[in-house]
Amino acid sequence: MLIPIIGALLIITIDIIKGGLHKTLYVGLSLLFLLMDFGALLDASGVFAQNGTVMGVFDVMMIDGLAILSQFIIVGASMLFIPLALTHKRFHEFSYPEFFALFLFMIAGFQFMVATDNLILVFVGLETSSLALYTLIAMHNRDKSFEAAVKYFTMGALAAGFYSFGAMIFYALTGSVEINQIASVLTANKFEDMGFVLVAVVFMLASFGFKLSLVPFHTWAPDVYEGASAAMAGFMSIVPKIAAFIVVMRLFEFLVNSGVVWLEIVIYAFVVVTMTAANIWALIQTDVKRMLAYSSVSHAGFVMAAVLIGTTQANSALFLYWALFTFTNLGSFSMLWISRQKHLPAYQSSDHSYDKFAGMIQTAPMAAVIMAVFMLSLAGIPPFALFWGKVYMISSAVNADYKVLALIMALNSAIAGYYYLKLIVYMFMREPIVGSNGHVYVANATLSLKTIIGFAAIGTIFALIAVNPLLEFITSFVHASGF
Amino acid sequence: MFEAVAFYLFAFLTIAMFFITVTTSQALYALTALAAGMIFISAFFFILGADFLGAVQIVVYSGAVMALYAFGMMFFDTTRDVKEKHGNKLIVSGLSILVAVLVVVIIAAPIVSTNMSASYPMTEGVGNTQEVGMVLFTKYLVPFEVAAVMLLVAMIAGIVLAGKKMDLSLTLMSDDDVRQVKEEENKKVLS
Amino acid sequence: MFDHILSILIFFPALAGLFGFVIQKDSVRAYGVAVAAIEFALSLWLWYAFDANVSGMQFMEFLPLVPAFGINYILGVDGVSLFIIILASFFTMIGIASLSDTKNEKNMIITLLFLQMTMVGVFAALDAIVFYIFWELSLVPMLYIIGAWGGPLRIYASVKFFLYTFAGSLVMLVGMLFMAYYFYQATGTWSFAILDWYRLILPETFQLWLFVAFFIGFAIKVPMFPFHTWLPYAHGQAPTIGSVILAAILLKMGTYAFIRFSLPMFPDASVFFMFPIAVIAIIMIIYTAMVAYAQEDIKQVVAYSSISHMGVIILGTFALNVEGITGSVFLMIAHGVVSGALFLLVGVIYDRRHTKMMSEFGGLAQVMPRYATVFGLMLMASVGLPLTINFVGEFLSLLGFYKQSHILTLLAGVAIIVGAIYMLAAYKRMFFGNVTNEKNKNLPDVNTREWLALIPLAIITVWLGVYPKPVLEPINNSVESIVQLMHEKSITAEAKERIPNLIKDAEAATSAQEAH
Amino acid sequence: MEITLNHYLVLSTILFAIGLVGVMRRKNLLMLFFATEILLNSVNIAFAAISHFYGDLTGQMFAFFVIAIAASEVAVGLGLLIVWHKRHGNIDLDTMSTMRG
Amino acid sequence: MEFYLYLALFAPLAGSLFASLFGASKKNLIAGLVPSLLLFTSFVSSTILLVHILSGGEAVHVEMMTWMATGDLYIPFGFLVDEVSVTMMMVVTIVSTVVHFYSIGYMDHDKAFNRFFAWLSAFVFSMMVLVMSDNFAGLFIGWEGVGLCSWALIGFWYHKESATWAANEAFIMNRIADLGMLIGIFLVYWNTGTLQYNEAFAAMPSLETDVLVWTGIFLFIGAMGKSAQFPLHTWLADAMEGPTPVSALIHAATMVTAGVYLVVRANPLYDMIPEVGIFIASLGAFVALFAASMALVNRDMKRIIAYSTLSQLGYMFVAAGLGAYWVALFHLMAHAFFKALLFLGAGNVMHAMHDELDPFKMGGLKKAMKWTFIMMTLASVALAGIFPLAGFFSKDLILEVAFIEHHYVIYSVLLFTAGLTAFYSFRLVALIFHGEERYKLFGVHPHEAYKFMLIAMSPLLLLAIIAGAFKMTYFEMVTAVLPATEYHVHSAMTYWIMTIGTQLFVILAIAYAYKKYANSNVKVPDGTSKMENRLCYKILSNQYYIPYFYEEYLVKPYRELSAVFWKQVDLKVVDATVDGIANIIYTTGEKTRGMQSGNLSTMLKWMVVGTVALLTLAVVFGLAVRYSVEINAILSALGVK
Repeated sequence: MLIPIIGALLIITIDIIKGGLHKTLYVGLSLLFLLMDFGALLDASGVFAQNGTVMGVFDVMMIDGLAILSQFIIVGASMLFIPLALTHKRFHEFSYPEFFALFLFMIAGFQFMVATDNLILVFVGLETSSLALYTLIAMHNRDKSFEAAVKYFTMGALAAGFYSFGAMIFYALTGSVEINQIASVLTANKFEDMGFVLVAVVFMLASFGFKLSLVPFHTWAPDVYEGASAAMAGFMSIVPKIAAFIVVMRLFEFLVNSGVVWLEIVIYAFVVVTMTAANIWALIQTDVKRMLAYSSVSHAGFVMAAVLIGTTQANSALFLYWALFTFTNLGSFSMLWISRQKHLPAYQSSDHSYDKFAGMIQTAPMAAVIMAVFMLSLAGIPPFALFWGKVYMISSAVNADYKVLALIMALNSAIAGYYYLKLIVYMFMREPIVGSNGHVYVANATLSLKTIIGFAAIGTIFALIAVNPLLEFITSFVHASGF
Repeated sequence: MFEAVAFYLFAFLTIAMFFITVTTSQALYALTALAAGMIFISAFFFILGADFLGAVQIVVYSGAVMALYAFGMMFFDTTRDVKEKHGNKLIVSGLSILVAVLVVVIIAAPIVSTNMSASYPMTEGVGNTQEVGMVLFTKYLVPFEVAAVMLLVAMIAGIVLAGKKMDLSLTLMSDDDVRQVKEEENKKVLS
Repeated sequence: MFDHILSILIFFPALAGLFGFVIQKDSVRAYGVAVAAIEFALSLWLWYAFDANVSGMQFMEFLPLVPAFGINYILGVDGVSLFIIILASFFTMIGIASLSDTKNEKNMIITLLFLQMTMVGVFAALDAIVFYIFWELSLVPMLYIIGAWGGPLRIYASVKFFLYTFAGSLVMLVGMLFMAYYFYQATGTWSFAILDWYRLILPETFQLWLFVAFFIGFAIKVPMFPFHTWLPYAHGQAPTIGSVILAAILLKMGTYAFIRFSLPMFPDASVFFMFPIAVIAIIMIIYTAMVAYAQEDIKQVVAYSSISHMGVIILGTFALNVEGITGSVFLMIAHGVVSGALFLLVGVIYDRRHTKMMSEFGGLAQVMPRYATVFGLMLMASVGLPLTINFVGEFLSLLGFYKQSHILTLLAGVAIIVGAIYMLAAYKRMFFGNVTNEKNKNLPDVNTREWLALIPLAIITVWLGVYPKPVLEPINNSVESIVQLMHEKSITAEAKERIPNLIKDAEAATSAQEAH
Repeated sequence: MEITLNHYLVLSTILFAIGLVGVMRRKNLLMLFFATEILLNSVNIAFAAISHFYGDLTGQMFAFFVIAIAASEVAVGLGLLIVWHKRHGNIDLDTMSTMRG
Repeated sequence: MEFYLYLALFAPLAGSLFASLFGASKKNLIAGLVPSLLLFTSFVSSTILLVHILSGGEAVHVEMMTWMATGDLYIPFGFLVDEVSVTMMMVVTIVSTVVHFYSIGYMDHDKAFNRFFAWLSAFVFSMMVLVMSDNFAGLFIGWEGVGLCSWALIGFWYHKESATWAANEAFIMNRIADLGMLIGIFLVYWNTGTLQYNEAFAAMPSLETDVLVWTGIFLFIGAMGKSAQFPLHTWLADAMEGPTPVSALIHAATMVTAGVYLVVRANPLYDMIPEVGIFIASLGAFVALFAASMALVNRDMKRIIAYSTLSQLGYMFVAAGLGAYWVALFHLMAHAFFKALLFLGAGNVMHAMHDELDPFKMGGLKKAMKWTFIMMTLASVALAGIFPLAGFFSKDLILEVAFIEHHYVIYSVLLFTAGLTAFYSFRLVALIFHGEERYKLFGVHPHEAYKFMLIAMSPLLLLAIIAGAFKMTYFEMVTAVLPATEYHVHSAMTYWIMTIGTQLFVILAIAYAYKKYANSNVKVPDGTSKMENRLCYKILSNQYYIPYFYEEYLVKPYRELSAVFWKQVDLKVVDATVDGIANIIYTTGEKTRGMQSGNLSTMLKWMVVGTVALLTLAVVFGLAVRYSVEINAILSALGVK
């Protein structure tokens, strides 16, 4: 995990020594370091495969299956997202070397966050990455992005408050800030201070509900997604959430499993409400990016179910789902990213309003087809990537006897179908609006962006093949780390 | 006895200060009240024998943070009071009261924490600061480092955001303007 | 090569479709016809190589997909699915061949080829998840066809079609997962293989719930009353080819799935729900027939009529005896042919007049006698006249269900009356009387391209009506095995009593013969 | 009268509540940040108290890191604040609602 | 023999297909001739078969191929030529051959000449299938086939609204009956396990009675439809919209008698259930009278004959119902001949009068068309049952049967009807051929039909006269398969009284008819005459208001109900529900999107609200847990659980 930090420092120093270098250099460097990081992870996973969970550095660091898997997703996703900086058009943020430095810092932060069960380190890592993230959003340098950053930041500060308060109560209850100790102490005294446990849980829920954008803590999500650049939005829809999920899993699952009925009910409510409400709001959006924002909120709710169910299958389902979700969302957001114009045409209400894509099949058939594939995958149409995640998740719900939940999940995907379909309808069945020519949709495209999209597309379409090895790998890791 | 007196005194003061902070309509008052409140809090730390923490509190908050805020406030016209239109006072006040009551109710009940095992016991005699140092650089080394990184991030962020380049948008500028900007930078670096 | 005939049948059109992208616009039609023809030839080969005496699955293929979760790529056909597959390839062929000039034809043909992949896949799949994949995937091309080439309401219609079916099939998916879970509990291994599920005997309560879950998915697809309202829109808005494929093949997925899933897996539930479903079927038959009678748009008439016929198919399916099920399977094919032909015929007149309102026509018999003749033939087939393909199916279905309930069959039999009413009324309005509308004065009669599509259909209609044996025999064998399986699996006494035990009967018959 | 842990906890909760109230009713960004500071500080008191009464240093550690975090938040927050002010000349929350729905 | 069987069966089909080759092209004599000749060959081969049967050869039974086979069901295309079917074959082939040749002349000027012959031969084919099949399914094929052809031929002039309407009415009414038939077939199958006549009837005695009763009833419902028995009779009169040869062939000689044939064919069944037989007989008697009464006042030549057909069918059913199957069959045959003759004669008259149908507008035609006059008079005499023409033998026999079976009510009804029959048929003759030439007012110049048409009709004439002579031979032949009950009145005395009495009664009726209508002061009724305003006249001329009733209380409601189902139920209820659900979801979104006001402090408030809500929950729950003991105590004190 130190690797990205080193990388970031290197980038800064390079900038100090000789400024004004082209962004490609920094992208290259970041990629390089992320690659090394990835290699290190592979090594670590090998170690884990041999001798289980490792506690390191005075038992603050913890390398278990969850940590490794989540880091795979984090680093992998980052590697896929960083090349999106190599746009055809010039964007403000990429002219800063600091951008890439912050990016790497952020990733490091997330890695620390997931690789520990010490609430302090979690907090610090969380804040590190968050602060970096706020800045990255703001650096897009448009009114909307500032607004987004401010909103995100302020609510983040509040969430931080909640987090610390929650941690405080846990500490007060158990005299420890390490999750496994908290767990052991609480189970030892049979949750006699249930009231306090619950209070602590409430505050934790609030803060992570914010990170995971669970209704009603989701309000930042749509605005921030809209304000941030499409690439950043896509990144946000994946990496911070998986990190948060890991902590939530560590923190809540022992509670759910040790029969804290209240928590079970509350999370159940969270799952259902988040899925449904987000879907309903996504229906009425007029901007694709905003719609995707709501949709990823709803997906988060969907995955939250895994925490509720808490069986090994469910947890593996979480990782499977998220891995596949990464590809799909990467694809869809990069599609928006390459179609990004600098100035809004008259007939367009917002950056990525639906009518921008009207009749795309006639002006840019290939792009339209790819976009459609991503949409279908998000809707959970087989055999595209997300279908397998959905199936496995619902199945885990079924197997844990959450029949109604399973049904709700299924029907929600039906509702979700509508707004994904809406885009397809626009692309394939509407007549193109006057003046829009095919170039609009690839205005921002470069080879690297196209490569990324192709990568995502392949990952989405041929997920079928990848599912089995992925599943086995994940399940073994999750099982080995006792979740 | 002394402890009690001190506690109540400072408790009252802190509450008052913070109350002012959140209610006053004068930015300046708010700032000063906040600063005062922070100092009073550090007092608690000293009472609780967390000298190091108290010191840090004073230094960081009343020093750095307040300085930052003050610096920030130079940008704005601090004399005129900030007019904030509150949509529906009802909700706000209602909620606030509810919150306060709830939280108090919850905590009012005594916390009986049995089988509490202090993982890092304080040994009497040894100064608090040393102990803190010990723990900080052994157990909490990693968080410490990360915190360092975090501060670095914050610094960079601050610089970037407050920096000059942020008020012109390279995104929307034409190419030659951009070139011009770049040349200026390079000059800066060389000189 | 022919070990993998089914995979070839499934994926050949899709690959061809991919290649289609590079074909030049004007010649893509010929390409499409060629591909479809090859596909059809392959499917015919399948029929030729199919051993009618084997009642089980044939041409089985196995390929592990997600062994960790028991999902495998299993294919196979029996008498039930064989002919629907052939029908699918056949209709795709004539559909493309008779395609009247549409805007960006290329997309249309490529879409059709993909659609064909999904259709064949659904009927060849023997693994629930694979089945589900094709089942869902089939929505997408149809969505595009309706939405892109349809009438004024096309987007509403297509989205409605998609979401309605999608919602239903998601419930079905949950059902499948339950089924797999029960299987896992029973055997300790994950499996979605239908043939494995056949071996699983479920307690009745489970059966009931699962039956309902599956039922929702299938019923919407069929579509059964009251889930049918997407169909008129879909048909009314879809282009001719769309309606043809939809009516001929896609609707059959639902009824096919009943026979493939619901009956063998939940025999007791099937018996339990037999009468409710029969009542629904009767409502479908009579109610939709009356609605069809009230229509002003000839295409809507045909659309509602196909709902009505679906009712008969369902009834036959839930007769739960060999006669009924065989009849319903045959009626699937029959209805596929006839309604497909009818939609083609509607398309013919639509191409000429760009309206489907019956009030616009009248006296067409004078202007287009050949057209009138073919239409009449298909109409009589749809009315269920003996020696046409439909009669065999309807007769057997009703005959089969008569075993279960006299009075309900009497009600269902009203089908042959009400069917005659709306069909004859429509025919009268369109073809009889004098030519009142100037625009109809000199319409060209059926042209060669349309003959190309219509003649084969007419031939099949009569041929299979007179000599259904070659089709009936394989169906019969497979159905017998299914019924026997149901009888053996059934738990409740009523089910045992309702579902005939063929072996016992056979013994009884032989002993009776010995007695003579 | 003995000052117990509870006194401190109650105090910190009261302060926390005050902070929340501030967060809710403040429409001025700067003031809002003040409120968030209050939140964190209130928690700090509790941590210190707990660690005192348990004779355990972890609490102080936590408080320490909280302070650090608060500080860095201030830095970033101010950065954003300044940029916003540069652009719009005000720091009123009600102005920043261009994105809705 | 099989060869002849197939020849007899498929020659008409060949003819039909041949004619249909010319379907859409313009008139072509070949298209008319070839089918007629093929039909003639069919006739010849039927005759050969008849000879074979007469010469004591056993029944020809072939099984061509399997039709349907699934489960235990096995239905072949099997054909059986026994005494009964050969009789029918003879009737069908003779009449149809005649009609074909006749039509060559009759349809001379029709531009759809070819189509006519295609359909006509198709009809003959289906009729042959109907009578020759050896199982119920095959019977049903023919049953539906003739229905189809009659639909096509009634609506032959499809530009006429009335024609197409009548066609559809006929088809649908037959369908209603066919449903009954189908159910009957199902009953047969599920109870006997087969549809073959011989096996099924062999199995029947072992079944309990009520099953048999139901089977009998349902099969008879089928028969009622085809033979236009009350209440399914209205279509027959309307069917007269078709070309006259069609009426002659289908709606007089062959198709309408299919019902009788069915009952005769199923005699083993009906023998076992006499109560149903009685019902059939009484219904037949009723229809005989009912139809005759309507014929009294009708002013449409063809309809009058149609009603007489109806009433004669009633006679046949009486015979069949009383178990005198051979008598029924005999009357069927005789009736076929003279009724077809009557119709063809009417066809000539129509030709002469330019499709004028109202006999009141004719009169005195006997000068203009002598031959037609003779033929129609003789046919009417036969119909009236005057010795020694065919009608006498067959019809009086039925009367005797009724008498001997001690059904005196039926007997008297039939006797009375016989009088009526005589009256209306001679009323017709008188109006057309006697009296003064009213047609002059309408300026038409009648002319005799083509020679060869008359020649074509002559065989029928011959048979109408001499058919009675074959009674005994026929009896010996048929009774090989049908119950051979000789009907002899016990005392010769009563026999002679009966016969003579009947004859006198009939002759009186004829005389009255002549007196009333043959004189010169018959005017074209203009609705003013006293008689026309009588209630009974109105009732009769409106066919007892039955068609009106059907239109008002069945057809209209059905149409309106359909409209309601579509407009109200389907669109406004079923579909609206679906869309409603979607709308609810959508509008919820629209309503709640206010939550996302985009205002930061609102967002913060939401966060706090969420937290507080959770806290409240937590507190409640926490307290509940903490004080669970006390709570339970209180609850139990309160008596809860």
